[in-house]
Amino acid sequence: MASTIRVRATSNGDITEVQALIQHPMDSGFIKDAKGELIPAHFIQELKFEYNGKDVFVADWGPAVSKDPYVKFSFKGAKKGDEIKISWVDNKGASDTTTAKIS
Amino acid sequence: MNATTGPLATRRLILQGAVTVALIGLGNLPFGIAPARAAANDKYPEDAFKQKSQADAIKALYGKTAEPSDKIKLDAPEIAENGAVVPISVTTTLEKVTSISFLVAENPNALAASYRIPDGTIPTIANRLKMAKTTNVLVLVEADGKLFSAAKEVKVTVGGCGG
Amino acid sequence: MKPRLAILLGSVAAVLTALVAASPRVVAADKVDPAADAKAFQNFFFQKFPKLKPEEFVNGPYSMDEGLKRQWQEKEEFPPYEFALDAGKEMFATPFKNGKTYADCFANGGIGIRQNYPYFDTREGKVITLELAVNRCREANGEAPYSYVKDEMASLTAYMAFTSRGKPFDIKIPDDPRALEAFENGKRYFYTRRGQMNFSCASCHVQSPGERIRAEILAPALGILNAMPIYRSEWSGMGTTSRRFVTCNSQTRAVPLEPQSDEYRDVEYFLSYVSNGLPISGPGARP
Amino acid sequence: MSKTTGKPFQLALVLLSIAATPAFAATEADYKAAYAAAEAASKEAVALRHQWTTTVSTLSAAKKAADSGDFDRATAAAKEAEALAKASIYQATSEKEAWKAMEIR
Repeated sequence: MASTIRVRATSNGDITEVQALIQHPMDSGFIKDAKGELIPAHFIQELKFEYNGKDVFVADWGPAVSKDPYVKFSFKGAKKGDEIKISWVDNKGASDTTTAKIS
Repeated sequence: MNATTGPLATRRLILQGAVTVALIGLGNLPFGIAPARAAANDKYPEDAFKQKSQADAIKALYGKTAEPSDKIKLDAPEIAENGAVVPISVTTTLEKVTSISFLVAENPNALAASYRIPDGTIPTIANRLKMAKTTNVLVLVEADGKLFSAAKEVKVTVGGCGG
Repeated sequence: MKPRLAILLGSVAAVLTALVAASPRVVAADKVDPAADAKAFQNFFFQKFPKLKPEEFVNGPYSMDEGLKRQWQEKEEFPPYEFALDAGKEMFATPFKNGKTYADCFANGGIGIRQNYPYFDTREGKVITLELAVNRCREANGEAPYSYVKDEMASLTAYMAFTSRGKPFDIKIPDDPRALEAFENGKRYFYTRRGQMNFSCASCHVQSPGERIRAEILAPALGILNAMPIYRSEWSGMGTTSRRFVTCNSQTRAVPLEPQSDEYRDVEYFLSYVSNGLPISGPGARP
Repeated sequence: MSKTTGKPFQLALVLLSIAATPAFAATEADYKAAYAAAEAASKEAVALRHQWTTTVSTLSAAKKAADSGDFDRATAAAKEAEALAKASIYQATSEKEAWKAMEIR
């Protein structure tokens, strides 16, 4: 299966801008399905970006983050061609990891 | 317009009362499978996410109160095109920022997202949040051990407690 | 809930207007002239929104409101249809069980052809939409057809639309009385009031684009199909033109027709033809 | 939204008066007659491809009330459904020409 994580990391001198989009339902636990039953909450709790073995950005999320969540941030110290590692884990214990090259 | 029928009627967004909310929250939080974190202060702030009110969430997350700051620029639409996807971003000129959190006052649980900002990361974030109705979006910036805030009202005409 | 109340209030008024005797401004001697219709249609919108460039109409409600436009531009940085697009690309390249692919069913290997759909098939005497052609391709190769409204069909056509981005709609009406009739049928469907709300497609998308109907800013009919398929936040997912027609009908409290019914195909034919010359912008994102 | 204005048609008055009619003691036979009439009108609307969602939901509300033995409500709902179906038939018929009034030309 294709990765659930899409990343764009672009270098602009000393600063690297990172955008990520993750495929996840982010069910809030407040919605009912077609049968009128509540869909249980199902959401990413932690999303982590690492560079050189160190965290550069960590997101703690609740169910109020939109479906297929998006986040953008920037950090210093990396350069073109370097890799960053992205991983998430959700409230049901599912997870995914990928790496992306800075362009 | 939600006057759809049949299989398309997937957006019956019913904001339950507090009791139901609490039950669901507890019912689905998996105990014991939270991934191990390196340090104690690195833990997923489960308790803060469970709080209903903004004040309680802030207390659980930071244990202190915030003061408004004009060094925080919170960008959010006046009118959300759809409460399910509200683009919100923040940037600040405050120094030594260690974390940034977003709260939506009238969501069932106020805390929406909290970001840890290590050294070398620029305190600028964009994300997309759900909003149940018209209310204030509050951003908290923890800088040099102190807590600062900025808020903006976003009008929501199509509620976004949905997916 | 607020929407309920609005609907109840609206409903009484709607029943009344539904029953208002229609003013029969009977137009004499209707000759079907699609080219003239398209010209009048486009001029109407160009005059109504003199500040917009023709190609901006394909961005629907986002062309009508600054606040919306900014939210859209922010979303477009990493658009919500991204996953569908990737899935569609993969599906398109994956051979059927018999070893053939979608490319074998379409002109130019299926790349950059979306702007030619729907077309009128003179052998069959019917309008053929892209979705219909996709399912025929599948069935001809021993595969089960897809749902016409979302999921795989939306992903696959999202990719096909993407390969046509920027290409102007180029819908042809062949010299065949049945093609003219299909165009005319589509036009009639577009302007006919239906449902308890007594709205036609035109009530919202010709008379009131840019205005808010309850929460939503209405899109102009011109260019509305150029963006299909779309990711709608309201659906939390992708949908095809059929899905949009079905929900439009439901919103006026009319029982929707079957996806790819003759009426829906004809109205797609009409609406696409009158947007000839405007670029394909699909897949799109909408509130 | 609508640019058409004019005199409310008689059917609308009928429909509104039904909604305002106080409860009366209806029998199962009353309900059956009302339901049959509503169903016939509803089928005609479907054939014209002009069915309203509210006709469908009101018809099923009538059936549900009848199943629970409430023939007052069932009969009232059936009559309302018939009025809705007739209004949709009227809409279909009048729009055969009236649509041209909205056309851009």
